[in-house]
Amino acid sequence: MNVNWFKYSSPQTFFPLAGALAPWFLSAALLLGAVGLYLGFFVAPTDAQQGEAYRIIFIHVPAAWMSMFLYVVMAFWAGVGLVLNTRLSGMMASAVAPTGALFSFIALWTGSLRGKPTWGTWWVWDARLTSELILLFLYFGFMALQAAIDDPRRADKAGAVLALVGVINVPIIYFSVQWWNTLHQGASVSLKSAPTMAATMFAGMIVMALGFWMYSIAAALLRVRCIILERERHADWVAQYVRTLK
Amino acid sequence: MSWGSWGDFFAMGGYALYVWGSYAVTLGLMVAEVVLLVLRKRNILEHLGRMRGAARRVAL
Amino acid sequence: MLTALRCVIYRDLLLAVRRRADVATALLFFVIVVSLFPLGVGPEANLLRTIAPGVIWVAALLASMLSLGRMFSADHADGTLEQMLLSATPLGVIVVAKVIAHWLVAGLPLVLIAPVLALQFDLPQPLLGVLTLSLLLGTPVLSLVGAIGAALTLGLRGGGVLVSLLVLPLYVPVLIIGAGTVDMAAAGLGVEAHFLLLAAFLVFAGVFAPWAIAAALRISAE
Amino acid sequence: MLEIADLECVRGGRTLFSGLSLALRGGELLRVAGANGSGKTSLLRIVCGLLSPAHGEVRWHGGNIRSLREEYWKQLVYVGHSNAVKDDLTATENLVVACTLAGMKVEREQACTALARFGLAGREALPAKVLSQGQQRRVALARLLLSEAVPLWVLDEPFAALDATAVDCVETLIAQHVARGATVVFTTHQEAQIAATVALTIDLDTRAVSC
Repeated sequence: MNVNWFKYSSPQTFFPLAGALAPWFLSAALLLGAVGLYLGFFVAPTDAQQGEAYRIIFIHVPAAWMSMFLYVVMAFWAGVGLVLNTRLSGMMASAVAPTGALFSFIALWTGSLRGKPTWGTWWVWDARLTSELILLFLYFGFMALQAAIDDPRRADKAGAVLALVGVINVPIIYFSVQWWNTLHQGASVSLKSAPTMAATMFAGMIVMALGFWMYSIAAALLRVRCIILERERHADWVAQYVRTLK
Repeated sequence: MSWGSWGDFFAMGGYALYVWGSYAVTLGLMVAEVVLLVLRKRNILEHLGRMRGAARRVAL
Repeated sequence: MLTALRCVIYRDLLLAVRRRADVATALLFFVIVVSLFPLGVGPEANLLRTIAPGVIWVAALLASMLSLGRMFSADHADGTLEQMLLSATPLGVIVVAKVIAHWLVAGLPLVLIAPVLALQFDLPQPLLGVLTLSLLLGTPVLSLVGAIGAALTLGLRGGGVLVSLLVLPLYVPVLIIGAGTVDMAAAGLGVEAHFLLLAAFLVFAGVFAPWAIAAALRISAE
Repeated sequence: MLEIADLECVRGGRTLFSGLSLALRGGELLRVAGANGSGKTSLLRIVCGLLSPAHGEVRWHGGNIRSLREEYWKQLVYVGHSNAVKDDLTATENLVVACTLAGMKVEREQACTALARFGLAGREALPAKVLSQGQQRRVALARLLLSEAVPLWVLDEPFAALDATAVDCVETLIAQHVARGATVVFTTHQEAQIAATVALTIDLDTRAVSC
């Protein structure tokens, strides 16, 4: 049974597929989220030093993972779009970017809220938080560039070059910020996750991360459908699709 | 980890503001994103419907 | 190959000399921004000494970014960029030539004047050499990475602000290591590691940036 | 030998032309005609490799130009709508730079004689911004005098902004070049009398190819 994957590479055939898959991923996200929250709140013990405040890590750490993972996914689709010159890959890259930016912002928000009870300040120049902030700027740069270019094809290609240059720089930024943090502050102030990682805590985070992943796929599929409709509005299959809805 | 009562659960050991603050914002943003996407799709379809309607009127 | 490289550098320098005002803007901007900080932060010598590297590096970053917009936009406007895209020599070589020309116009003057400004901040004598060398290694990377942003935003409205949004996050590693070099020297620690790292950034950017700039130019000129 | 196979060009969501196929051997002249906005300039830019077509490909001596790249551009001279002339450089400097980029070794004297033959005697050392639009167009076209060895010329509206004598000069230049066995593709709105053994005209509106 050789499924011709390229059948789905054209926006027209991918559109219904995305529509069918999105609800499944959304429900998977809800399910995993519920399990994760249960693990996080009702199974994981209270942390010795940070009391209950540490429970924020159940969304802070997965959100940080997702923001970096989605940037790599975005760069992957951008690279595929640049090499294979397929329109759909470019659309997928622009579909993933806003969700990645959202998770990056969530990671920053929860990170600062977690820093307040433990270190008394809303913003801690911790290595991971700082590189998360720069990652958010990279996302904004990508989205601003795509918004500034009218011609969708050029927007995809230009965004692709920026995403590829960005993805090469993310590790460099991460390590230079890491080095910068140790130089100026020493390793005392850092949002390491709770030192004694009880098994249930770790399980809670993994499940929440999977839930976030399902959510990101669902959001990307929903957004790519909108992008396909916007870009293919002149195509006759779109007119036909609109007619069937009426 | 059994909470004494629902009251203790929501108090979250005195860190209610921080824990529920971050969970509420996270959940809010994610739900907002999905809702915005659904609205965006509906707007596009309406717009396309109007465009097609206008085109058909011109053609008649 | 080399004749084309020399020709483009010669052409750009010739243009820069004939439009001396543009050359001065990057330099004057750098001097003004650096001189503003003591007014804002206060003339207290110890404080100025500690913030001197960071201030000078950030000012160098902004100054070189200021002149990025003009790197390709003039050629794009009068059609010479198309001729470069259709030239017999690979586009990467021409792009390197343009970046070198931009660095000579907007990067080197900053490096030369930085020690003078550092005196304003009462930076001790041995640190001046370290600062100048770190800028010497860092500013070419700023030009290379900045050129990617300039090529991507070619011909876009509001390009100036957009370039800064695209390029500043990519400048962060150079800024950290560059400014950090002087702090390490101030603390009396060895700085060889940081110069090697800056040199590594330069080589890394020198290898990857031309490809990205050439690709971006082909996309933008379409 | 220039081949265009099933070319399709889409600009701003609209398909300008599609299914365009054509073969041009050495010594043939192709004039691209069509109303404004019919895609003449886009076709020329696709032929040069500046613009990537939505469909189809352009082959030079059998090889796709996207893989030939510099090999193909070495054998091509493109004069577009814009004169590719820097205002601050003198006419001679502009010409020397243009030829060096195209891979030709050109001395300053050769450039001066070429400019003189094109009616710019005495104005070689003037910065281009002082010259009139017609004179700047002549500076751009003077390059053709120095690129007789280049087998493919792609000229977009070469006669625009030129006076009668300059038009004749360019027409004879093209005729000589085609006679030498080179290929010339150009667009113009004026009627051009260029003597050539094979002179094709393709009209993008009707997509008819006529001799």
